Amino acid sequence: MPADSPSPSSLPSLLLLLPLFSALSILLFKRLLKGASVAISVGSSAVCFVLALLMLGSSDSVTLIAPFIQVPGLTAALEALVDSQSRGMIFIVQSIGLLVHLFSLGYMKDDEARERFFGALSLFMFSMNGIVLAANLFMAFIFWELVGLSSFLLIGHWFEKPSAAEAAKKAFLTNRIGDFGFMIGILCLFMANHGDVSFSGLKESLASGPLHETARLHSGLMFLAAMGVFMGAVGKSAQFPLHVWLPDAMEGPTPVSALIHAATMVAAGVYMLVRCSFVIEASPSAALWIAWTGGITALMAALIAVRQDDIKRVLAYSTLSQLGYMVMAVGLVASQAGAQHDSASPGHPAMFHLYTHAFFKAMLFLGSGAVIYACHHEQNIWKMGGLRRHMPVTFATFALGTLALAGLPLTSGFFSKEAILGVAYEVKGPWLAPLFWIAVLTATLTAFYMTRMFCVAFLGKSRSEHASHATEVPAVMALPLVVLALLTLLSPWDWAARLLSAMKPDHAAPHLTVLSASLLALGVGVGGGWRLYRNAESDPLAGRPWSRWLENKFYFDELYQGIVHLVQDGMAWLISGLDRGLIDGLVARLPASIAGRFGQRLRALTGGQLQAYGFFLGLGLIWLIYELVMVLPLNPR
Amino acid sequence: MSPLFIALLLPVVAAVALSRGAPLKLASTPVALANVLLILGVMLSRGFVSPEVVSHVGSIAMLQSPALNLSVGVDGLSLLMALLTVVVSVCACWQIDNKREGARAEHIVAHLISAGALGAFVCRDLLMLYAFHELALIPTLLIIALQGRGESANRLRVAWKATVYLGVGSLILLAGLCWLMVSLTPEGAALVTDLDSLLKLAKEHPLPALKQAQIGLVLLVGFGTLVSLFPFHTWAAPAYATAPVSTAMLHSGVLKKFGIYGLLRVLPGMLPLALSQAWLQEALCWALLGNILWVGWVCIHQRNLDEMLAHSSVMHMGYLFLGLAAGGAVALEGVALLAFAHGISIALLFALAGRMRAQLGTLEFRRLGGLGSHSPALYVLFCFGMFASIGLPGLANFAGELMIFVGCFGHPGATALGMVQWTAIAALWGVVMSAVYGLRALRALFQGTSGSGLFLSDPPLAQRGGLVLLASLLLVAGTCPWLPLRLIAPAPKDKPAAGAVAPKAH
Amino acid sequence: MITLQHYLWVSAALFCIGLAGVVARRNALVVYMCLEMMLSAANLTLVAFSRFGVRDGLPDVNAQALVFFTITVAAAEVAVGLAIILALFRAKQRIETDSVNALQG
Amino acid sequence: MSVFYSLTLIALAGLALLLLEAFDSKRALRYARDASLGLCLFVALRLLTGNLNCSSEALPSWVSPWLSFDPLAQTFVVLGLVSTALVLALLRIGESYIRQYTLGGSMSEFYAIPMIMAAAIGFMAAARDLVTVFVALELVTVSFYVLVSMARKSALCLEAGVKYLILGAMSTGVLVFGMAWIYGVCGTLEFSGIASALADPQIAKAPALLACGLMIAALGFKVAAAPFHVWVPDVYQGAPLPISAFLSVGSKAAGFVVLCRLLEGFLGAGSVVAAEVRQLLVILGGLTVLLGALPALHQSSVKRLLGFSSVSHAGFMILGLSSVAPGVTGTGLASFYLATYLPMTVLAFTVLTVMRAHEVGDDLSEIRGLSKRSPMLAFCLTVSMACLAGLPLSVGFLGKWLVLLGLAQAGQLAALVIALIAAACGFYYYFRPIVAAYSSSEEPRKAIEVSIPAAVLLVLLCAVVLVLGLYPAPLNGLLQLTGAPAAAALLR
Repeated sequence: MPADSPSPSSLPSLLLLLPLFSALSILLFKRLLKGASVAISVGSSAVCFVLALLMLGSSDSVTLIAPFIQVPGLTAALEALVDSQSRGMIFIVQSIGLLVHLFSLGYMKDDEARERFFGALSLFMFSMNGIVLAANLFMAFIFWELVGLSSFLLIGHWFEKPSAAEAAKKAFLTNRIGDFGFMIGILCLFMANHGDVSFSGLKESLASGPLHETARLHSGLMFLAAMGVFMGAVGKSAQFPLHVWLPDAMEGPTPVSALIHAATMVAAGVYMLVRCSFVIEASPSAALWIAWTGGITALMAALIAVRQDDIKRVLAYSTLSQLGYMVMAVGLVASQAGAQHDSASPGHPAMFHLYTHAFFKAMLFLGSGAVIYACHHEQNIWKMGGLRRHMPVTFATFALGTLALAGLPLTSGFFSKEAILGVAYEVKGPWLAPLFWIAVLTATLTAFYMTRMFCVAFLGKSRSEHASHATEVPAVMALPLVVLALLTLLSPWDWAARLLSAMKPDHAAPHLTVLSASLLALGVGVGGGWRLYRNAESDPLAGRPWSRWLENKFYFDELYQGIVHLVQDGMAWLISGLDRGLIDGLVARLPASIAGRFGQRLRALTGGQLQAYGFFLGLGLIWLIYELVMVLPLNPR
Repeated sequence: MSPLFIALLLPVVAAVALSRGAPLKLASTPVALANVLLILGVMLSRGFVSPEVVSHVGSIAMLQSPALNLSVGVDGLSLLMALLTVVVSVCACWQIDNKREGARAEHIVAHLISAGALGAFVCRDLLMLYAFHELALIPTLLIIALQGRGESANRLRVAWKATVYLGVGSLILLAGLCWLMVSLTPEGAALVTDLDSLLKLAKEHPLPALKQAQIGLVLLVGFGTLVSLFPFHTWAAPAYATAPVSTAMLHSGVLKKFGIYGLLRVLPGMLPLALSQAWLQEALCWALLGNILWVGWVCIHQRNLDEMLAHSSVMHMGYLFLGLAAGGAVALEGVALLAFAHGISIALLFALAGRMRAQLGTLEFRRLGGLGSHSPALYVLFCFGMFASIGLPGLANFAGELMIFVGCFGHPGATALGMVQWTAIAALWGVVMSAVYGLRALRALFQGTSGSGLFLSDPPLAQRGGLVLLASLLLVAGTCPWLPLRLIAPAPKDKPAAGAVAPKAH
Repeated sequence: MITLQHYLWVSAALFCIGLAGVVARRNALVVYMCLEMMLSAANLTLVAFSRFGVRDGLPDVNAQALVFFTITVAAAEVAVGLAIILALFRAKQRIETDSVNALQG
Repeated sequence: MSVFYSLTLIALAGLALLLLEAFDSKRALRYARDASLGLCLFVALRLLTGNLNCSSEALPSWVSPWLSFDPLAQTFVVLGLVSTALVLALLRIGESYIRQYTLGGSMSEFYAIPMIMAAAIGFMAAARDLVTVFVALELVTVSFYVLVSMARKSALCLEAGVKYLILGAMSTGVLVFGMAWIYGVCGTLEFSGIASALADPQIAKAPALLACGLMIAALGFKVAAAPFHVWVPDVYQGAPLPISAFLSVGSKAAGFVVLCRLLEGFLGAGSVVAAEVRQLLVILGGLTVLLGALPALHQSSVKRLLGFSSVSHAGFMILGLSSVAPGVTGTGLASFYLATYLPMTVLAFTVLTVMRAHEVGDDLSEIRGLSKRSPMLAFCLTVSMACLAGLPLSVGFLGKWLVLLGLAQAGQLAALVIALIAAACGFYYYFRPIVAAYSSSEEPRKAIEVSIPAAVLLVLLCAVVLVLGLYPAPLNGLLQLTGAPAAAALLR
């Protein structure tokens, strides 16, 4: 860190280089660095946080960081785009990142592979910053994949544990499927826009350029492009049907879950969708698909969360559900392009929710991490209980998070959810109208399952040995909780959001129906949860047939398992057999055996019988003469 | 006298010396290293000139009429491939376990392959280019037959299959090259075999499009067989899986790239219209999809690391052909870059697989696991190789693949998806497939609980050199692809390039 | 009038008979005689052509010279041939051509 | 000194060798044999360096109507002399084993006869008319009958002798018959006369074609062209190794030089039969490469394999003869091919001879483990087989390539494909001995000591093969060779 304050244009470079340096040095030389690696990682994160604060005050700019590929016909440079949206997102990423680094100091204290963990964490920070700062889609894709890699490394941190290794693999592969679509989208845009995939270029071109023509005349291509970009988001933000990896990703250390799988990486999909919202606006059918995908994800995940017993899984499904909310908002806003949201204005309901959700969900996850830490890695809520007394700080912050997520008025969750509901309420068109009710239902369920979890884990009596001996976590872990709680309280208010201007939409007048619907949802959800679980010893909902469906996550895992088994492995078996039998047989063995057969037959010519030789010679002579005298003169060449 | 002749001669001399009993430690790896320095020297003395410029020219007349010269010279593409050759050669020599019986033969073969490949890459004569490749092929096949792994009957079968495939393929190739040269040579003149003269002739008197396509088909089959283009691929995987480590590294990493190199030399320059014939382009597209999807599926079925790597190497050739099918400067530069990157990554993976097999005795997935905790260094190196091979950004292969895909979509003004674009989309699915098997291997070998009684230790530092060299090349070429691209691509024009948009004031 | 045609037909017939004999007979000596017959057919052809191919009013003696050479060479061939057949007879007590079929394939 | 006298001297030396046998002085004999080998090489070298007078003035006046030593003749004189010298060397290396099979251990004929044959090949190459050709050719053929069946104690030798004798005599019959028809059609037996007669559009085409056909058939037998190749594998396998080697190069050289001379006429400018004959050559060549290559796939005896291989190579040479590529003559291409074929095939036979002298047979099963017993032999075998297979940058490649190129230029696609198939088969059958040589055999066998003369020969041949492969420029002149009967006519 140079002594003098860095010039604004070098901020993005530093934001990328510092974590990269930290990651590489730790991952490659961790033996040499030993304990220093933790310090490097936390230090770089702290510096980056300061940089992020500095950046909040900087002006919009595009900075060339590295000429990744620059040949005639293709420029895929690493360029950092600093605008209101990226500034805000960087702030979220860096602030939560720093807190998670701090929390991890306590949480991972006894881990043998601490260095590797911090190295991967730095790698993640690097990649995430890259996505946020990306000025063009190529750069976005590059870091998109790197985020997948760091997520792979962090989920699989305890790779000796088969479940963790499998979860890491699943996460990476599912993300890859999303990236497959993302790349198609990028390529379509590249083609349609004559080789320019920078956000500014695309936007201009859509207003008056080649893309404008494409959108008008070739809606199929535009749809493909929009859906491609969306598919990337589906993978990264774990939307239906690629949602299966996120709950499994909870196998990773809990701070990771807080950072990656709640606040930042999964939000990258939404961030990217908002960045590209003009593309989606250009294809109304894509917007419809996106909105419905989000809605279905929100509802489905909320339903599943009702019947989960693992504290982290409940939060994971809750995250899914909230991400669905955001995606739905993107789709809805895009489908009403021009009517409500001017893509030039930075505020977007989805980004607002992303922003508020990031803080309270990170807090919830860290809180659950604290609980797990205190209960000696017990994650089942039915084996907790009564933690209120043992862990007052955690309890308080967790309660705040629960309320914010449930949407208690004046908490951050209330405002952002309100904004999305408002959009959903105002949309026109028969295909989109039901989404409002889905959103309300989801809100009800959210309030319900959060109350359930809170009641079961923190209230009542301790239901296990570990839970009864739990003690408050050390200060280094408690501090992030408190800071996040403060942020949760402060974040929705205009004076805070003004700094992060992209994070809050201007639109503010709450509609009466929307307000009453959301209050009703809160009341029904919290009330129902409180009644059912206030003093429950076991889950009163267990055993119902519908509840088994929820408990087993609608059997998605089993379905996918079957598909993988049948389609992938079965086909692999079949094709590999065909490859060896048919292709090899036709291309190699058949001609070879024909030649061999001929050779064998021809050996009869030299069978050793002198007379046969004489006969053959005579015949040959006659043939030759006949050929030369009778045949060839007739077929001159 | 061109320094390239020295570069060609060095490995041959080393091979001869080794066969006469020269000490392995002195005569093998150091010579290969010297060649790396030599090629680097050539690269430096060449300076930053345009990629088309042929420098370090030298020539020895072999026949006057028809004129046949052993002429050498490097342009950017040649230099990149030569660099690949010498780097992989040095690492291959480094990897050979000198204590093993037959190590000497392996060293000799490694040097011979290196010489042949180098010759093929720096030759400026179309016929000699072919000849050098063939020369490298024979020791490869012999060493597979004689020192491959497994039952002798099995390795003989594998070697024979490869021999027959490659023999037939190279003869088809020879026929195609002859046809090409004869067609381009003006009526009544002595045959032209010189690459540069042929390029000039092709530019001045282009052949009819149909004839270009016909010659292109023969060449695609010929070169394709050498590069294991579907459906002529079944020789490759067993051969790599059976070959000794150094041979597998050199053949899959370097020698196989000859076919691609040859096509890069011939197709765009001499037969520019060949792939504009729809039938040929469609045939190529189907074939390369066969490589990517069909072989990809075969690859998923493998339950053994070296067979999986072998199939994956076949699979990845599909992307190179995709670039050729797309045509256009970006895609072709991508092909060259990916060929380079793939050579490095597959060599690294084969080297690791060989090392693991030597210690563990098996590479079967179901018998292994949890090696990551025993040998973190190998784990990291393996991650490098595997993630590079599945196209992770930041490692070398990604940039090439990206350029190829972009090349497929890079037709300005196109508003509907054509054959090439749909092929590219289907080929993109291959990226997912390669992640499936790549991660499966990683998971099965290095993660999870360790297998019983099998132990893997990190190699001592001195023996990591070659592996680290390859891995760091992957990283450097991956993070800074503009460095290798500077060799093969012209500098971007001065006009504000697409994508790089000046910052806007708000 | 006997023309060139007649000679040629006769010699062609002779040649074919010789050829057929070589192919059909198994006794090496008879085969050898048939070979001689082929040579004779050739000689007859040569002489006939020489006789009818008049040059400057005289028959062309070149061809007839060749005939003499042919006869001489045939004699030499017979000498060597008989020696070999004799050796065969000594080794196998047979001179049928089907007695030699160890080399095959 | 004139080349004519040199050749005569060689023939006389051969006769003297025969006479020397009577004195029964082992040592003198050995010196005499080495001296005759040296003489062959000496003459060949002088001819190559241009120190022998080849002009027609240097010939005695009674000879000049019959002989003329034009460049084509000189080439084949050298080829004949070199192959004779090599065979003499081979005989010396393999003497110990051949001696077992001759009556009374007599070896003198083996040395004497090739000397006479060398002179005969030389005269045949220089012949200006068919009479001379006939005499010289029969001298070569009859000598071969003797050489093949000389090792009479071996049943296989005898069998080979009988087969060769009867089939060879048959071809002689066809040859003379063909000559008769040539004479009938053209009215002359001189090459130049034949060429000018065939260029006369008035000539009756059918008899001309018949004559050409008969000649090609008879010479096809000598050069082992299909379908007249059936004798080759049997005779190669049965004859002593040095003699097989001589057959594969000497007999081929003899056949090809005559074929070249005749084809200069048949295919010459304005020849009425040119198109048909050229097409026939392509058909014959295609048939020959295929019938040589396919049965070779299954051979386990390397000797027999080399027999089939020589058939296949003959096919390539015949295809070469039909070539019309610019800058290369058909004759030149065939001569080039033959000149490159000579060292590599003799190298293979040398390896086999050395092995045979150490009681190691030529079956693949016996070759197994050769690399352990004698790395040098294994290496030489590898080199020779790789060259025979036509591996690029080996001496065998260029000839094949030029032939393929010629076919491509002539648009003979079917023949091209067939030649490619044959070449592809070559990759299989030539590599089997190599693989066998380097694979390990179960039973331990004792090492083979290569004697110094044998080692010298092997090294020399390897060097020639390898150097010529990389640097074939010295042979470049061969490619433009023509028999040029017109030029010969001018000399008269």
